[in-house]
Amino acid sequence: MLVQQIVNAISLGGVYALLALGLAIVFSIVGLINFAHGELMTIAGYCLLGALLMGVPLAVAVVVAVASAAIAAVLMEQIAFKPMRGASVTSLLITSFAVSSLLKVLFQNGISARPQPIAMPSWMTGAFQFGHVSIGVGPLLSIAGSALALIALELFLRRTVMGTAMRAAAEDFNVVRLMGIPAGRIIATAFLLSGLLAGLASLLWIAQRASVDPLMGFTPVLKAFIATVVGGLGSLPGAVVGGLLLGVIEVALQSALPPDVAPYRDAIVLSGVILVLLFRPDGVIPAARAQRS
Amino acid sequence: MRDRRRINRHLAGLVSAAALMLGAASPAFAEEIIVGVASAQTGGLAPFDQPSLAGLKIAVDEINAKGGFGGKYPVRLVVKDTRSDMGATATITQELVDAGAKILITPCDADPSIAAGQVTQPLGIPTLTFCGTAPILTGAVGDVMFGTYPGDNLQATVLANYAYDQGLRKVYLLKSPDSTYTMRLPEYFGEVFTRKGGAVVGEGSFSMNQSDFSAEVTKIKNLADKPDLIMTAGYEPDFPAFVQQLRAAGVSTPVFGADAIGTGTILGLGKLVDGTVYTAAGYATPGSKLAAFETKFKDVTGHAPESAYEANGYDIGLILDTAVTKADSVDPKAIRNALASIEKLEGVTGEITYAGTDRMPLRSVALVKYQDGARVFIGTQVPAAAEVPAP
Amino acid sequence: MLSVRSLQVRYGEVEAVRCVDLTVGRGEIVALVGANGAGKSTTLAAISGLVRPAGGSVTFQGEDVTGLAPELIARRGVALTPEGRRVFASLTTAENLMLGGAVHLGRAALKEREAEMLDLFPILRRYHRIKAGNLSGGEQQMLAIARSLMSKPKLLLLDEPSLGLAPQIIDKVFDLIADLRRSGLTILLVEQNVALALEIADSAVVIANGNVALSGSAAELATSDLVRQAYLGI
Amino acid sequence: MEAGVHGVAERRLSKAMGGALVDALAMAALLVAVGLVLTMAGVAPQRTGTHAAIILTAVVSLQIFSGNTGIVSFGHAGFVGLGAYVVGLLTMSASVQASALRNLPTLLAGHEMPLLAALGIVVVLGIVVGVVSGAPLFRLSGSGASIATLALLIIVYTVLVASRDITRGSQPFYGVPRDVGLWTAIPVAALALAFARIFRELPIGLSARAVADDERGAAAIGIDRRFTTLFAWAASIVVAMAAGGLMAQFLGAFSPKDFYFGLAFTTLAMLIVGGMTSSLGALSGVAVTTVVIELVRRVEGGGEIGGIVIPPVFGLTEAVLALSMILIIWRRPEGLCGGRELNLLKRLGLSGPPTAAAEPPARTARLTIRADGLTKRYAGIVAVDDAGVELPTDCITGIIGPNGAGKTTLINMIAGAVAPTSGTLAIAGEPVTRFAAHRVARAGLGRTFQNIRIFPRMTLLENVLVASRQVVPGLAAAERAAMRELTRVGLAHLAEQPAGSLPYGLRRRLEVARALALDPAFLVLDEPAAGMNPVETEWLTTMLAKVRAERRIGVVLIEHDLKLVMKLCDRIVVVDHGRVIAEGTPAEVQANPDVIAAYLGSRTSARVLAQTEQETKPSNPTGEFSHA
Repeated sequence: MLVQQIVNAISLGGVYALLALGLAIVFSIVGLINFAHGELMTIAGYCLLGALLMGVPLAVAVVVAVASAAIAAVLMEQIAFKPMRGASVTSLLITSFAVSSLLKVLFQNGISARPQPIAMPSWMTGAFQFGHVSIGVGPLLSIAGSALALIALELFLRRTVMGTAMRAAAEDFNVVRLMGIPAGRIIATAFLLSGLLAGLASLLWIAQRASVDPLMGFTPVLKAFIATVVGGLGSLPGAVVGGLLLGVIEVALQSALPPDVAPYRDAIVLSGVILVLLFRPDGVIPAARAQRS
Repeated sequence: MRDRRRINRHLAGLVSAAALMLGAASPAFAEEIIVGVASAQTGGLAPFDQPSLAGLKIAVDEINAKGGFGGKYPVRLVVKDTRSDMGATATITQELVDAGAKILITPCDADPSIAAGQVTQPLGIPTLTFCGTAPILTGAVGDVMFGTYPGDNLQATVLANYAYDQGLRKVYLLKSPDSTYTMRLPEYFGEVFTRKGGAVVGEGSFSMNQSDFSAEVTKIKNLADKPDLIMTAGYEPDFPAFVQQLRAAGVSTPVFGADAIGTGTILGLGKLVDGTVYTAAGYATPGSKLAAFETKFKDVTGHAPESAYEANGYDIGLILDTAVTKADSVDPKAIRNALASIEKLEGVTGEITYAGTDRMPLRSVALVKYQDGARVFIGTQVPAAAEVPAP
Repeated sequence: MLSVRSLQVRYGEVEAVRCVDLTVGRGEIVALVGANGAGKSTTLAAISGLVRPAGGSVTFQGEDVTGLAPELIARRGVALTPEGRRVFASLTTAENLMLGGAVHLGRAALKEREAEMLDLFPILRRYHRIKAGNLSGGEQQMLAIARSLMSKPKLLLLDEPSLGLAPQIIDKVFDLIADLRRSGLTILLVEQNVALALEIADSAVVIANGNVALSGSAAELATSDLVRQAYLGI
Repeated sequence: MEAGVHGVAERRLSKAMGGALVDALAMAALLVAVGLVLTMAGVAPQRTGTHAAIILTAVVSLQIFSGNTGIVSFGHAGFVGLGAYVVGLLTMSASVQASALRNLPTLLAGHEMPLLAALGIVVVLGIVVGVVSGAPLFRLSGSGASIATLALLIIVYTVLVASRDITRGSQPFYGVPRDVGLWTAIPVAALALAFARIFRELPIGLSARAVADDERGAAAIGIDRRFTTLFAWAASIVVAMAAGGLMAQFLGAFSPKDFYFGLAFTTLAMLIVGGMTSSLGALSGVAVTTVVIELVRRVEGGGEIGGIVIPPVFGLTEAVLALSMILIIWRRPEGLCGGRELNLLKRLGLSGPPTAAAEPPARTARLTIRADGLTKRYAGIVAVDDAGVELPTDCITGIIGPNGAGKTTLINMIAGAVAPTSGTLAIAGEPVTRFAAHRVARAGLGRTFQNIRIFPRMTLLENVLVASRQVVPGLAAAERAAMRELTRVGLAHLAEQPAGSLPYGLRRRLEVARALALDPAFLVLDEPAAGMNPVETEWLTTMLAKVRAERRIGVVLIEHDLKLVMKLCDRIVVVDHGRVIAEGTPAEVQANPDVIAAYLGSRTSARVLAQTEQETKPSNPTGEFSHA
């Protein structure tokens, strides 16, 4: 049972980590906590649905979905956030709330307020048996998916010029521009990456829930937000650690709390978050920021 | 523009007041009856209110084509969006009342319905919730408030009876504290089930919209006392997530649910939900009234109904038509009394009775089972009033 | 090569640079000196595009670059080594160097240039795979200069290279600047330590309160009482 | 009645408070007027008005906290909910309670209080809840605190949902008597609004705004950020819970989800639209949003207007709200009111700046700041290394050294802004090692900063007042003391201007005035002349010398302008590489070879030294710092 719960925790934490990473990448570059990140997930979901309805094979539909979230993220930046460059964190945050609520209205009235089913292939709901432990294809897929995405992202950040520039920009954006690297391209790449991560997380999320609805993005983005805060706002390793930590804590509490206390679970988790902040105001792994005199 | 609207409203008020006086003088005069609809067309309740309104509109159009309620009172629907906001619901209700509404329809949830009912109760205006199922609803407001959809306790009773009759004796209840429906329905089930001799062997909880059930599933899998069934009122996206993860973990215990899982999404789960039994307001067997409604709905709107709420919305039209016909008057109090006396009305979803209830309808509940990627109709039950647990 | 005319920069209400004129000829070192807060760094920031001038013009190689984005000015061959070094602390020395030339050079040329830089700054060779944050102040200053040079700039803007460094290290840095000049690089140097600056510069501009107080050849200024007054307050 | 209050304002109230009272009365009168119009318009408009007034109370509660402290709170909606449940429980009839809440603890059962009594209890409870829940907030600042409020929202919601025996969990909580109408909601809203208007002029409100504008600047004048934040939080929670109480009696039935993210976002949006930093902003935000919603929702249902059939577009309200919010943030980030208050008296020209108080008496006792072995290490770097200095009153001490030598770190350690790694510090014999900056300030140390830290969104007068009221009892007297310091630095004529509009040189003067308003024994200035022109520098020099002579305080300054240092200072301390390398009179220090080496680098220094020895000194009575 313990092994199984550990697998559960990693699988849930992996999805949170992807989401948190998406938020953190954008935050590290432009100082925006993008609450419309959840709507990117919803867009990916609707595009997946649309593609499947048009009879596109699953593999292609998945690519379409992830790509659409990435494009949507870049468009969102161009349309909504570009005029706000350099605004305060709070102004940006609240703009993203507004964008998020605008998109929700659009989905509700343009598509449908009702959840739309997305049929997942049956192999995804199978399970592997390892001795006493049976591990579902779903959790495995989500662990593998998150792990691959994290590795790919890490390779991108370490091995490519743009990736290196992005890590540098998170530290000191202006100096990166002094190296001749265009600001617009770095920001667009940050949003593109966050969109890709949102798309991927959306697939894993939808694989579990089998439907898309206009409001589906809210819970995951809230979790991601909590994870990034715990990990350290703007710190990429922090986001991953925060996501995994949140997954582990949620699963641990879910399995350990007696039924009478179980409804208080979220209150306990959030009190923990406040506690972490009290002792480490900048999160578990604070973001590296250039000290400017 | 606002001024003109206000003048219009005043004019409407004057006209209806004048009409009322005229109506009192000569009952044969055809007068319009305003049905105020305070519904959530946006926000969290929109998924329920939008389809309900679509169904109601079809019914009203049909009724108007025949001359209106009772064949002589043309119906005018005045629809306002509450944005799923409580304060707005109360205000909008007042506006609808001011605009001359004789009958009020409220959102698909107990909170705003109670808030609206508190405006209409002192005025004696009959108020019907679109599909609020919390049985406390009518008691909390008073004699003008009517439920239309099968109450949580009613659904739970039918399900528990069925489960017990199938020889199932041990149940695991999966609840979510996040809503009345997801919390209370399994509890009502447990109440009926234990009264009949069954046992609750465990309880679990989940947070809505949080698709990860792995910890809960692992707990269920490792229960010492294995349940014969799992009862939950979770719906989308929670129900599909739960069942997927439950089956993936190799637990084959049947899962029972309530009306909110009668959707395409759940059907789309295919073999995963084999054996899942759920309640419904009605079931469209070939040739049934409900099947006819669904065809009609598709003809009118161009798409099939997304849920049972469209049909329920349509039935509200029928209920109101029956009540006004019975009252033969547009006096709200008369309509209210007529509503309360309705007995065995044949709606498209089934039989509906208010007489002798606390205005949550005693009505037929269909039991449906998912089998091999299709719905199998089990039957329809109208439980005895005594069996239904108190709210 | 660089010509700045009537430059004016505001930070909101504050006028940091009121009116600055200066010219840098090819192959020259021009020192921009003045007290803290006089507007030296702001002038460099305006030339490099980091701040948008409120008035005046910046011309580089005959082309008006006033108010262009920093990345565009960088591509024209202007490199700024910012005050306080500002190396990317979480990146390795190699990565810092790579970014310096990434958009200017191809992959092969980048490798070649990196090798040249490591020859020029042998101390950096040891720290190739070490995070820049772990380097000492002097080493970071070397790295910052090397990073700027990676793009083979035509004009190097050096902002306070002696800041926070030990005297021996300062001497090393200034020896290096002199070497760079000998290799043909044009340099605009901002320095608080006027003696040091005048020692290696060809000409100098003294800024006080956002205005040019004095300008002339370094040799002249070094012996001028006016410099002492404007800068040292004697 | 207004005239009466105005009269009182002349005699005992501070000018600012008088203005605030008039504003408060004006806004309250406006609300009452709107109420009267609505009363005549019919029942539905009255409901809209009642709801708007309750929402206004909630938005005002948010304004009191977020507007003054600058910490955006997502948590207030949760406390509105808490207030609703408390009032609901206290006012509910016992019979409904018996059926709806069977397991209610007896302590809570059967009170059947009238609304007013229940609101009284809410106020008391609000203070308790505010203080308890504010604990994490006063330890965090900035976005960390903001995020903690978000966590609080979720916690309150979860607790309300989970406490089923008391709140009915997620089920509707019903049976609350509905006694709140327009004429209950409007007086409470007016009261809340008046409180918010007055709050910003109270010492605590001033402190909170100072903290929001510049945390370190605020600490330097003795403001305890933790206490201030906590106080503002508790006060705002009281108002939020009162709003909840009204909401409970307006709705009659509710559940926790009505006080969750939806309400949090709506109230925040309204406040931002109006402008977060003023009570007028809260009022105008609610007014504008309510009008927009009322207009748009009439259109969105569709229908026929003037013969044109408009199809229903549900969601228009939400969309318009979201769009207007984005537009406001783009175009007017400070909100519609631009963060300004009504300031009726000033607008009407009925109020001028207060008169200046008399000079404080000169200090007689000779005191010292004594630092021993102060050391500060940052990850691997030693910024200050075993520095020991003595700084007496009635003396101007200059601290000089090359850029990056550790001067500012040293000063920051003395002022409590940076905690030393080791070493001890005493002011006037009293040990203050590791005291927070605000406690050092209270011990008698006023300071300025290298990169000026004034409070840009406060007026000049408020900038100084917030400091003077730390030492002067009574706001009116403090105002006059502040005016005295403004006059001293020659800024009295700008007293009512926002400090953010000052040019650079004058900001420095303001900062000096603010430090002087603390009536400190020691005035510590970090590069006071940086960025000033010669005239301004000259003025500053004269002013400092005069203040030192008149008040006999100790002045300590870090300065790069050596001319100024040599001219002004009695003693000079030279710091290099974190160490004190020389100390003495200007002449002594200038002759010190170590100093010259530190300044000019080892190689040049040798040459300079050689020259220095050749030069004659008698021509420089103040001493000079020679140079090649």
